[in-house]
Amino acid sequence: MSIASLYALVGVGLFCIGLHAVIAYDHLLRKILAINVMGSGVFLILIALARRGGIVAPDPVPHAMVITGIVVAVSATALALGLMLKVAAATGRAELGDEGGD
Amino acid sequence: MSWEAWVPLLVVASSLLPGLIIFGLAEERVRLRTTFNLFGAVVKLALVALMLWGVFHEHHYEARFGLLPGLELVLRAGPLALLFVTLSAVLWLLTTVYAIGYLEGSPHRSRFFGFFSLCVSATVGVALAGNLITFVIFYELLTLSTYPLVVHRGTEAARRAGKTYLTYTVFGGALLVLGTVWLYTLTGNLDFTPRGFVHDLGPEHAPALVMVFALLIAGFGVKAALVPLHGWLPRAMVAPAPVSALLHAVAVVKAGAFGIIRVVYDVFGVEFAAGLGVMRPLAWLAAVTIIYGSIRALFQDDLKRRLAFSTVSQVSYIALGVAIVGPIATVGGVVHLVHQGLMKITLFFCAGNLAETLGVHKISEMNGAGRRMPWTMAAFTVGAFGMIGAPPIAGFISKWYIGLGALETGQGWVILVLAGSSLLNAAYFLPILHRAWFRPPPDRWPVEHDFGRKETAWALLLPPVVTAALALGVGLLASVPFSPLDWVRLVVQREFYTP
Amino acid sequence: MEALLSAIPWGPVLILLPLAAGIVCFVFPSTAKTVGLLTVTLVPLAVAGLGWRLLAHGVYHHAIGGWGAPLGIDLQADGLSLLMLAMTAVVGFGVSLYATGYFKAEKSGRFWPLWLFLLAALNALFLSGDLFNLYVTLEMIGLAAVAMTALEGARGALVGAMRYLLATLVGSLAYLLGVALLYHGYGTVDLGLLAARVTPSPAAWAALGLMSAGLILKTALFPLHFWLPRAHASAPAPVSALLSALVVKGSFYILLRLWLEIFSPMSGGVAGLLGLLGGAAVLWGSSQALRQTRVKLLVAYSTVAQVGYLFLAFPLAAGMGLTAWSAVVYLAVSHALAKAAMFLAAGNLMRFGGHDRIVDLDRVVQRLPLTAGAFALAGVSIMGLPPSGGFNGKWLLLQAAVTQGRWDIVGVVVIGGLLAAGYIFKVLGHTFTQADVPHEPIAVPARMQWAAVLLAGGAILLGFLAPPFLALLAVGNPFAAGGAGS
Amino acid sequence: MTEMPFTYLLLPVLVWPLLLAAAASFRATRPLALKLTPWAALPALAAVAIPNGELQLTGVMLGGALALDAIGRVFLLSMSALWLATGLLARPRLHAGDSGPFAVLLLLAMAGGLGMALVGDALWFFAASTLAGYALYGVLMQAGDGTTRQAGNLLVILLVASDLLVFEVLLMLAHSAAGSDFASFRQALVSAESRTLILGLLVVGFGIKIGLLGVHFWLAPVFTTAAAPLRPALVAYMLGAGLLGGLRLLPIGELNAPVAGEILRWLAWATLVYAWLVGTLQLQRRSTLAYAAMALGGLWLAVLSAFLHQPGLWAGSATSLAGMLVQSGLALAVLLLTATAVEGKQSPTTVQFAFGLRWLAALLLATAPVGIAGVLTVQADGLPIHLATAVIAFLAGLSLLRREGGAAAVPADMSARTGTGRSASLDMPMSSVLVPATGLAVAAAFALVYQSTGWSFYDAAVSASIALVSLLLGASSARWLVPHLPSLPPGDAVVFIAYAIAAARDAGRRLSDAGLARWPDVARALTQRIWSGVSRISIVHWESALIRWPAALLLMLLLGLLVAWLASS
Repeated sequence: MSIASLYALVGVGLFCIGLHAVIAYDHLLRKILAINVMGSGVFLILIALARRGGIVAPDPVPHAMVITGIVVAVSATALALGLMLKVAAATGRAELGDEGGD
Repeated sequence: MSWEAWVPLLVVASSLLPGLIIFGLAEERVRLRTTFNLFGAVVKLALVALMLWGVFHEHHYEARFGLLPGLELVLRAGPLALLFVTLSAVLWLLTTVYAIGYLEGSPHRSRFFGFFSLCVSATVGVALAGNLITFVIFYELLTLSTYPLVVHRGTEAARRAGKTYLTYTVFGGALLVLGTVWLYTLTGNLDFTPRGFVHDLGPEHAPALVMVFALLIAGFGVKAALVPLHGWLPRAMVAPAPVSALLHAVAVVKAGAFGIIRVVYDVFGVEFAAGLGVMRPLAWLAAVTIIYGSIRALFQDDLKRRLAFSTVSQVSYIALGVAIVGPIATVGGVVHLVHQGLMKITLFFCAGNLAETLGVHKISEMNGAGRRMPWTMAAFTVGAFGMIGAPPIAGFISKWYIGLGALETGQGWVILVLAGSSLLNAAYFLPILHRAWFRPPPDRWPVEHDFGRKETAWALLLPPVVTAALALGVGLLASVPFSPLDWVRLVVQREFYTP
Repeated sequence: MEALLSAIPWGPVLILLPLAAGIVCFVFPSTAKTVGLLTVTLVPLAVAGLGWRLLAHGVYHHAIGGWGAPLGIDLQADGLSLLMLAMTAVVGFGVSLYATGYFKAEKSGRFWPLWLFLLAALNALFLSGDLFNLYVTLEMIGLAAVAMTALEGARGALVGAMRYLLATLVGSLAYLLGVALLYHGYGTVDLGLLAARVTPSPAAWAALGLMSAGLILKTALFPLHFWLPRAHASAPAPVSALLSALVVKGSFYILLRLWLEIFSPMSGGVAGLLGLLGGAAVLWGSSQALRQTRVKLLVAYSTVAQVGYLFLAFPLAAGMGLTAWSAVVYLAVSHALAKAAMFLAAGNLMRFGGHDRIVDLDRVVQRLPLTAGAFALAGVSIMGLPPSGGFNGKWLLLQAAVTQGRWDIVGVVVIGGLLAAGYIFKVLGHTFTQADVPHEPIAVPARMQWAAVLLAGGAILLGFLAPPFLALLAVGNPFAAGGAGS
Repeated sequence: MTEMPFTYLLLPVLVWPLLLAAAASFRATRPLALKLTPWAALPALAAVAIPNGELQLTGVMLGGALALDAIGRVFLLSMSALWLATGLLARPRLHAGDSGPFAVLLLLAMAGGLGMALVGDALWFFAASTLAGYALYGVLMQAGDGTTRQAGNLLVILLVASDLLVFEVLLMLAHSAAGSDFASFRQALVSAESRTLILGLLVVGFGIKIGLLGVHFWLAPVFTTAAAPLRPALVAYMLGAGLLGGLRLLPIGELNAPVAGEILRWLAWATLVYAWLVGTLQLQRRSTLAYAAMALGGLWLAVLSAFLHQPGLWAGSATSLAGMLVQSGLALAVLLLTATAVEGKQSPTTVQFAFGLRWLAALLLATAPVGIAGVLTVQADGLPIHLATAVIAFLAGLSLLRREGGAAAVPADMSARTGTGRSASLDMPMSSVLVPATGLAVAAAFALVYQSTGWSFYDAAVSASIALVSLLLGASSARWLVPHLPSLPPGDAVVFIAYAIAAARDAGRRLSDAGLARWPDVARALTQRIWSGVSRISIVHWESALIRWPAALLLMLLLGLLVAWLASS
């Protein structure tokens, strides 16, 4: 199998690991990290699949996408962290109780 | 749009606009509010008179707007429509006068009269609806605009009553909409047409049509209080007397009955419906309702509840007259729309007067009421005898025609139903009269208001006396031109049966 | 004049105007209220302009910077997008009007920029024609929405927001993965081109799965509605209004587009599945709403139910697409108006009584007639009683269902309507009652009441506007693909 | 009959009492109306002089006509006389306190009663008799007390039943009748296929009002409790609503129905025997007279059966039949009026005069059947007619001399109700009764002359002698036999009827409460229980499970896979 599809598979793997972590762990920080892992997985796939094989220069569009995606991911993470701190401050623990606390 | 297209709109607007304005009025602007109310009512009457003249001379008043692909909002003034419009216009005026007197000094009157006017607009819309979808729209509007009136008092009992009322009516409305959609998918047309528009459908559609008929009748049956869909009616009695009067005599119950008439004659066409074999069950249902309602009424001590069950029974005369399938019976059924309205509204006005003036709500408290309030009880007596079917009061005319029609179509059992119902009516009305007139009055009434030499306020006394006189008059002068009976004859030979 | 109208690039205006205004508000919080109001008044005009252009010249295309697909960013609008934009503009205007009364100074300084970003993102979403831009707008919407949810800073609001954020991130990542697969498979993210190229293949199937899962999560279709009720119920009233009315519609819009343009040919059993979930959502959401004791939670669950209606159309589309899809759009728009009005009314109730316990809603009709009226009118549309947009939508839906003999769907629609009547009047009934112990109410500004009335009135008015509405919807014939019998 | 200007003179007969009624119901005009009420029947009396004619009432109700013909004239004469007497006697009651309702009801009853003699078509007859019946009931109650109330209830129940039967009959006839006038109704009856049924309903319907056996219970109680002024009115009502109704609607002389005739004959027999037995065992004069009236009904049936057997007889005997009805009616009224003389308080001359008048009236009542007997017994089976003569005469005689043993039976609680100004009207000084009573007696005497036309002298003589003998028998047995017999309450079997009604009512209530009222509640309760169960168990539980974070995301994963799989398959 080609390097590219190996990368792609790794990406998928990362995505699944991340998803599992999001589901499995309670602590918000872990969840946020997990989501970032998922994101990296997706980006990896994009980049890997941009390869056109041989000597041809890889397709630029996915790279553009990934860059945009990273920007989005960064801002999202920032928001998430901020929110997490607020939650921790308000509830005393950085988790979402499933009763949501109302 | 020619001026004749505007008339139906104006008729609806003549109560809609005052209603909307009244919502905005402050509570204490009594005179202004009264002016708006009465002005609207009078204008409506004038317009109705105009349309009566016009329709008699075969003018066409019709307004159309696009509503949905292939569907239009149609307001059309035909003879049948006018019958109902006239009834509601006249009774609206009287009920408004009555309500003004009845609610004097009680809170939230702006709200009350606002919804009151909306309710009448919806009723007029129902009457003028030129196709089923328009009918459905105004029918639902009626449900919505009467709900606030039912819960007007704001007590817990009122809230429960309103809940029951909605449970029934919304359910009925859902069935109605479903039936309408189904019909539309079958025919692609919903316009009320004399002698129906479904008969050119192939026989393979017969089962579907039967289902549609059942759905529509069930939908209307809720408001028409056909057993077993009648449960809301007695419970809605917590509402103020004018509301009960309007609910029972004009608006809600009659809208249901009117719907049944429309479905049978202008959607299916009575001959076709009879061919489907759906009329006989309807007749049976109506008969059961008539007897059941009367029996239940027999054992109510609360005056308004007894009247309510009597309504359950009386309104089904309309369905019965329709379901017998025959011009004569139809005349009886359709004219009962008006006759029952006049008689029943009289009875409710009187019940309201007793409650307002003497604080009497129970029949067992009515001893000697006739001595204290002779005019009120006289009106009540006329209404009661009309219900029993004593000539020459209006009720007799309806029963006479229904009976004749039944014999004409060889359904003798209907006669027995009529007799049984008359017997029961007598059994639950005469004791009331006996108490009121011939028993000695109590030393003091529950809650008595003093009106000086008058037995009660004019605004409360006038409407029942007028309606009683009308109930007597339309019976006594049944055969003069433009009497309800005469008009219904016109309707039947113009719209219902192939000449 | 005409030249001018056709010269103005309405698409970019619709996106850039709120974006710029948002930035201004962010930089000068003191001016937030004025700038905001100005923007939300201009946006409807821009939408009107775009509408004029559509009617005049048909479907709208705009290649930003003159690049064009696949490299550049294309804006395009047909009847569907236009109606969505109009919906956004109207609801946005109403809510903004309300917000001016609702938020105190420092809160409003935070609200306006977020809201204007959200507006820009929504407009962008409805205008953009390629999957990746859709992803970006989706994320923008999500982030703005989450931030707005957290505005109150109360415990419940924060947790709700957090839960919402995680959900929406997961959702959009799933979507993005799908986009990646599609791009790999067919070398483009432009909807138009994809429509031409996509063929049934494992990549497409996987993409469909991922994307729908992600979007369903964001649309809060049963059983993935777990994040919605709390987020919507704990957010400030105007925010809840925006979330329920617009944000949810955004992701649904994408799903609809994907379906119409790309996936409908290879739908197979998916349509049935979506329909099934929709039906379940209607029943589930309604019965949940019925047992709520607080107004805002009740309204939030009613959103869960109403979203379900939108999905009922998918199994019907195969037979008579146009009717079914028109029903969906009708339902979507009228729900947006009605639900916004409801949340605003609920906000008034909270402001008035300091709580939203249904059983204690006494004398509201006397004290807040307009609010009660708004709630009632909105309720009419939600219940699908005539005359209202909701009724028209349900009528079309029923028509499609009955014609195809789908009595299960008919049953769901009817029962859903009855349950809706149940929970709406559960609230209204109590607003008429008199309390034994009258509590001390707080005055509610008139414009907050009128805003609710305005939106609810819109939902009712929609019941009379079917002919122009459907005419607009037909521009560019958006349902040709998923439509009639294909 | 053609319409002529003078037929408009028929209108005042009805319009005048109604006008007075209207006037009496307004406070302003009441005094004047009360003054005029006693004479309200005068236009009717005058109208007797109008020649035969018909006045079409187009447009009123379902059309109809006022008409005056031979039979109508006879009845109009007698009824107006009776109503005049009523009006004159009612004067003290009219001048007592709060007499407004009393006057209104009296005038309504009068309008209805006189109307029955004037109307030319079946529906209007029905309307008039209904009005008369219920209004009369009202008057009775107005002028009455506790016992009157029970009697009145009995009357009104039977009234409702009777009106229902008549209504049914009219419906069935109108269904096949050409027009709504009496002639075409009779024709319809002749040609109706369910003739026997209709005939039966008709006889029972009108029989109720003349005390046919089995539906006669109201007679005695009402006769014994009715206030003096109303007794003539009562008789007038029986004449109009019962006998005239029968005459108008039964196709006498056109219909040959031996079977029906036979049935009626046996019914007549039974009625007569019953009336004789029970009437003898009554305690009071007036209740005895009630059974005399019942016997008159029996006579009427006998005559009817004769006509059904041989329609041909009708032509010759119409006048004497009418005369018989008038005479017996008037005489009965006189006897009723003079039955309760408060002896002792009166001057001896008054008492003697009253005594003589009563003998005269009894004689007239006893000999009332003579004329018709003289016509019929020749050809027809005379036995029932002779029996009727005997019974009537016997009871008349009985009522003459028997002591008013009913002093106790005169309601005890009457004194309790003094002060309402009612008891003033109950027992009146004989002197004030004598004048109208004499008038009626004279009229009855004239009727005797009137009916003695075309009889066979021999049979008339036989009948007359039977009458006289049984009259004396009755009178003497009043002194010697009756006091040793047990006595029955007025209105014999009514006790059981009342019991039956109560039982039925009770059963009905139980049914209504238990069965009819409950089932909707039961259904509602059931649905509510189910609903609450469902919501508690599944909805709450599952919702809390669904919104748990891991569950939600797993579901999402599952959903994605499902969609992909469905798309691929």
